[in-house]
Amino acid sequence: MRRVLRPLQWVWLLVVVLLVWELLTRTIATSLFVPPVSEIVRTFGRTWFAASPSTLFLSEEFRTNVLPSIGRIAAGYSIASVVGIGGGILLGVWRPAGAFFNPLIRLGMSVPVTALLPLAIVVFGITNSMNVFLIALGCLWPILINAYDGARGIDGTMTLTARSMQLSRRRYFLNVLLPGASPAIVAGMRVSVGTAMVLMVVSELYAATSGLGYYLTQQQRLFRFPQLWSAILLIALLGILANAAFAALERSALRWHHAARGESR
Amino acid sequence: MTTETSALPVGAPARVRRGVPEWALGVAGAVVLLVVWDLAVRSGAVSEDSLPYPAAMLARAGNLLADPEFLTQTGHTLWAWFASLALASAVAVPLGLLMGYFATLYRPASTVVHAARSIPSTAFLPVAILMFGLGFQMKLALAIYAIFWPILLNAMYGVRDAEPQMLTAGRSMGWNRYRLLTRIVLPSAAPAIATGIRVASSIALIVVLSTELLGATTGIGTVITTYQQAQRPDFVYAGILLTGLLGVVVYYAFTFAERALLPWANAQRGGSR
Amino acid sequence: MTATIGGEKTMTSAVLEVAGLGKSYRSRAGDVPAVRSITFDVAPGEFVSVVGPSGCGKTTLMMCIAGLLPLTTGAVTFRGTPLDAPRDGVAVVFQDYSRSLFPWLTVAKNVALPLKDRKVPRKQVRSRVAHALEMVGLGHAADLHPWQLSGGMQQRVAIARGLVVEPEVLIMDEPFASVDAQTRTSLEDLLLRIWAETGTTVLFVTHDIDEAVYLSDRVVVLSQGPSTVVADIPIGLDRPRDQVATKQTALFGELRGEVYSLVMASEKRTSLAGRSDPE
Amino acid sequence: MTATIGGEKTMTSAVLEVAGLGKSYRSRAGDVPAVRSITFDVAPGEFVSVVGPSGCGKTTLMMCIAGLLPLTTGAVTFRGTPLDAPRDGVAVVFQDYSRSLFPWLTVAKNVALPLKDRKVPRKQVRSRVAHALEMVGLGHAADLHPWQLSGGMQQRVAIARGLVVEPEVLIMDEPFASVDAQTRTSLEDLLLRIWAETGTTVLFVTHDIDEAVYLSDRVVVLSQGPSTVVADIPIGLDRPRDQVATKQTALFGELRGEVYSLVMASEKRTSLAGRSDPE
Amino acid sequence: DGGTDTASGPATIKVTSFGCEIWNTWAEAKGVFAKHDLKVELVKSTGGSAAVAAVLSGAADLGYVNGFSAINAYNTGFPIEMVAGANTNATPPAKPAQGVFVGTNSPLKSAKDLAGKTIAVNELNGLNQIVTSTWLKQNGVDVSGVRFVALPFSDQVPALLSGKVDAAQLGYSLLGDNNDKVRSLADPFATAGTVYIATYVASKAFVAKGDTASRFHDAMVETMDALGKPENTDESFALLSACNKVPADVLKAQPQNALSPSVDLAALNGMADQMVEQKIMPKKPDLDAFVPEFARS
Ligand SMILES: Nc1ncnc2c1ncn2[C@@H]1O[C@H](COP(=O)(O)OP(=O)(O)OP(=O)(O)O)[C@@H](O)[C@H]1O
Ligand SMILES: Nc1ncnc2c1ncn2[C@@H]1O[C@H](COP(=O)(O)OP(=O)(O)OP(=O)(O)O)[C@@H](O)[C@H]1O
Ligand SMILES: [Mg+2]
Ligand SMILES: [Mg+2]
Repeated sequence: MRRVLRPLQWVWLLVVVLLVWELLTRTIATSLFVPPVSEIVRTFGRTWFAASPSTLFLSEEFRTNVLPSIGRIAAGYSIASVVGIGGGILLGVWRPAGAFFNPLIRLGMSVPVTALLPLAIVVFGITNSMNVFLIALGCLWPILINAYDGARGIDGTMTLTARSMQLSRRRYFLNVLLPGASPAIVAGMRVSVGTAMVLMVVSELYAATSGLGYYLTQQQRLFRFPQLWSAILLIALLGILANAAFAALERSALRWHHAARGESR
Repeated sequence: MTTETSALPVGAPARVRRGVPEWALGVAGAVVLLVVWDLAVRSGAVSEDSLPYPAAMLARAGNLLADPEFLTQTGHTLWAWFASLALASAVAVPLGLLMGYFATLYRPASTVVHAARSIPSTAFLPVAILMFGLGFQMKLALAIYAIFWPILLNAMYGVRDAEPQMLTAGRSMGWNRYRLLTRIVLPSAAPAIATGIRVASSIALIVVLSTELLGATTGIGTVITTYQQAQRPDFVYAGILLTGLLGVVVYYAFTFAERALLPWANAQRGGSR
Repeated sequence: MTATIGGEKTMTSAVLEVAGLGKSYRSRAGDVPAVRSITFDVAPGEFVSVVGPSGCGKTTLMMCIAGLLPLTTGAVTFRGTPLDAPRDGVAVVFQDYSRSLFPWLTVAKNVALPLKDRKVPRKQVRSRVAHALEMVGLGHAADLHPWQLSGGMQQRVAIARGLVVEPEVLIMDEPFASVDAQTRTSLEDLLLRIWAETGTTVLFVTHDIDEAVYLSDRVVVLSQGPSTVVADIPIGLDRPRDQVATKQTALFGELRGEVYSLVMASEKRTSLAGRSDPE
Repeated sequence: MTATIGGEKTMTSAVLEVAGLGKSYRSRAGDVPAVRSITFDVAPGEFVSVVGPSGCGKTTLMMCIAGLLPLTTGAVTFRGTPLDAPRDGVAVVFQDYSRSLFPWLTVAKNVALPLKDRKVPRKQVRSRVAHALEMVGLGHAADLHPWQLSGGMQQRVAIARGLVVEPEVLIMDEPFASVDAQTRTSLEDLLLRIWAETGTTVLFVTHDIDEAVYLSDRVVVLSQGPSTVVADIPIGLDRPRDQVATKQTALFGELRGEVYSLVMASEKRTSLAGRSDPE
Repeated sequence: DGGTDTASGPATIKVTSFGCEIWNTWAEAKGVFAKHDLKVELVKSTGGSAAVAAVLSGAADLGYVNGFSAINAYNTGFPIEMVAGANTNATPPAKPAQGVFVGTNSPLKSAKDLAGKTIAVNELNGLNQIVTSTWLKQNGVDVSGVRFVALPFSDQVPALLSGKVDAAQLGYSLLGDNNDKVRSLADPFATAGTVYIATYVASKAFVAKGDTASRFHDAMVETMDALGKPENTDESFALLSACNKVPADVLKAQPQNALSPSVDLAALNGMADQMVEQKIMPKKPDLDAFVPEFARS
């Protein structure tokens, strides 16, 4: 009985919120713009999940719009991670470079990526690369800054220990800097998951021929609000999924970090 | 320990930093960027139609700063930014404190929060326009939606991170739950809350500007789109530069305020004391 | 001085009576006993130390005595009335000064905290805080923040916070474990001086056998957890004590050796190689 | 045994010669001298402790000797050649085990790390790591992570990591300051045993005068910083030593008192009230 | 809010705008709005759906929306009506105002060459895409193979010139100073029949409440009449130039869309037919109820 009830602790409020929404939109607050949850869910099933096992139950719509978006997120996010982690650690360790790039980074992270959409279109054209670039750029900053802070924040004693052992640069990077900065890096990467979702949608508003953002705009232009909401629902679910996956990854990869912190308490 | 050497790569001799101060390197970085940019346009690698010469952009930035219309629109942007931050904080902080303090609330609420915060606020643009029109309120709504969650989460986590030993110390002085909350939980959550608000301040500015670019009636973003439609990339990039600088100013203002108001936050993070 | 080994209380003049105190922690896997049954008394003005192997339940015992944890069995009596919640006459100083001082308050405000809800007039609060800080030699540091002080100074602030309520019993759980050896000797002498000046009863937990012997009137030795009292040793060293002279006496060496072997014997595994101390 | 008080080196058989070592830190406000001029030798196989007031420059001195900090004046000679960068024959164990062990590596991998870039064959790495862990009594803990161990066990891992390179000189900077008193006594005896087994030269910094006297062949006392050598005291206690018996001897008490008064005298302000230890 | 006839003073109405519409600047400057007892407050909107949303939410009283979006919104069931027309396409023999543009040196010569190519339009499933699709179909091109890409007008020519898209469908007036770098394959609007490029819609409730909507329609009729008179040309472009900062002679040289303040139901039905044909709507709605009596031509 307890085992059955435990997941309920986590979800009951969500269920209440959705029920209130359903009731309101069915009774006093009917609106063509905000359909009842049940209708959104129905549209959601119809739009994204066809009943054909040959396509793994994914609809045409899902394959043409969602898969490309996921691909772009994956690519942009990966690029941002590699550049952000490498660059951040380098800047954190090599102080003059850190000072050199500091204002540019501060400026870069303060410019809304949306404003760079036209430039991205000119440089990359109407291609996947354009979306990937914008996603990567937006995700880069939190990861970079965190990797930088992480590398700077590595305990002085650890650095000294490594020096007294005469570790090679490569080993120092792989065995000390990278793992030492990883809690900060993971924190940055986690923030970036959200950013990536936002930029995926925003970058597909224009100059895209597929994708969830593209789909959103199209439905918006055609005033198909149940479809619009079903796309929002899909984005929310993807977001929850990404978060959960990340949390799981974090739990296993940073076990030492949490355990070490927990014990020092 | 000797901070002097801590940032040097292994094996490197413990060099003494001298000569070039950090800010000078920063200025050099900015200059190098402008030069590379200039060369890129000059060589034709990027068309002047899409990317202006940096000199032209800087000149236009000067023009914009002298343009009362631009300043008025900046005022609109800042007002939307400030209002969204104030409103979101006013609701999210107390709510986050409650959710963190009462274990029974924490779990169900965090599911809702994680679901809601994964939806990009721009996805709500059409709905937001319906509900709030094209003006100030719409910007406000989207910005609040975007920053509400980070503030809430930070408040929640801040509360949960309160040092148990401190709570025991409080109990040993005979404090009840309310006193523990106000005297220990709140101040120990304050640095986390401040961090949340600082992060939110950057996000809010970016969201406000983005809604202005995507469809609003006032603000710096609309100035940029106007020049975009007039095909004046020099003005467009001047506008982008100035918004970026605005973001930098906001960021440092917050960092400074945090240091002044919560001096222990840094001290706590900095050392094992 | 009363040595009661596992027996009934024998005195009514005790300020603190611990009778058959037992404590189990609840956990998923069932109840975990931490303290089995502990009985001892503390006379007014006495300095009693508690030593025992790591994890034997010393902290648990102190928390129970301070009224911070509910007992499972037995009773704690303070001046004749049962003690089951934090009480005015009892103050606690914790080991980890960095986590028991509030970094957002100045030193003076940290020390003033326990007086806050007791309707003490402002003026009096100020003078009592100043007096407590004087006692620990930190009169000049009133307006600094804890994180601006060294570890030893922080622990002195924690002591001042304990003293400011003028407690009848001061409970200290390994107060000097996190400071360096030199600072510790100074703090020990400081504590002895204050104890002599104020006449407070002190109940003192420590890992350090030298420290326990040097400071106390009596040393209570606990067994490996779930703990019971193994021995209750009166320390007949002359007062005032001195870091060099007292420790050079033969009696000190004997008492030290006695406590040492009792503690070692009460540890289940004394061989270092096999030790996996859980602390 | 050579007692050189502020004088020239008198032996050439020394494994480590510190001659006129001085070190200033650069800061915004100009140069801050931490160590003025320190001269002493360490003979092969000797156990030398360095004690001195808080902040007198002991850590700075050790870092200079280990080649981790450049000297301002003077020279450090190791087996006749100048030592100015970390060297193979010298290993360092730091005070703060929690920050010098890498929590993301297992115990075995932490210990194996210093062998990694030295082209030691895999098999040999494994056997040397196992041996080092055996020596500190942690053979069973190879696959655990540091945070799964108690403080004392963690410090033993750090010692094993120092030993695995089979150093001629083991430099230890307050290695036992962060562990509790009981664990410390065990670690002291462990260290003495290993020292006797391996014949390594040990240079040992501590705050704890009892510890310095108990462990060492010689105790070097430093003055308040910028430091010089105040005294270099041979410790004539018999070996093997014993926590109870040795400390009960009159000689121990005398030596302890001597070092104690030297350290106290070298502190500018010994009164606790005025102390504001910067550590 | 707004739009009510109050006893004192003119009715204030909020009208959405894309920027500088020539009739708005004229009506404002010449007091036409005032003459019809209206005070017009322009609020910016970026697209059809935004304007419809604004009208329904009361953020604006009149929405500036292209005809296709308006029909689409009406068909979806939104309670709106079309109270005035604005632009229609300039049909021959008038000089074409719109084009499907390619680079001057592009190998593309005709509609047929666009099969399988990428064409930039300002919004997906919007006016320009529908008209271009119709034009391509008429020329025997399989539209399903053509990629339409949404780009803001301002980015279309740069994208075209840098080869990111093969063609772009936009108005001559939006080319900026790139007239000589591009050429038009054809005016897709020329064969599309009359198309309402821009219209004004209002909520049913707003139309039903008093005669403000009707007065706005009348003001549009009067303004556009005046704009049609050759003697007003110079002055109207001067006014427009002051608004959008583009030199008046440049503006004057650009071909212009036709002005049609009243709505031709037949043309509207033709547009709806195209939408059904392109599967944007499943079936044609009854447009009679969409256009109030006063707004029809
Ligand atoms: N909250 C708790 N829940 C369950 N078990 C606990 C809890 N706190 C302590 N214990 C267990 O109770 C026993 C006694 O713990 P306690 O901290 O009182 O020992 P201690 O003597 O103070 O140890 P140390 O010498 O390390 O300070 C230990 O076995 C410990 O693991
Ligand atoms: N990186 C540095 N920059 C400037 N001054 C420093 C630096 N490191 C240490 N000092 C100063 O040098 C002096 C000696 O410091 P050091 O840490 O060597 O002393 P110590 O004897 O090890 O102290 P402790 O007993 O607290 O460990 C101190 O006054 C300290 O403030
Ligand atoms: Mg304890
Ligand atoms: Mg030191």
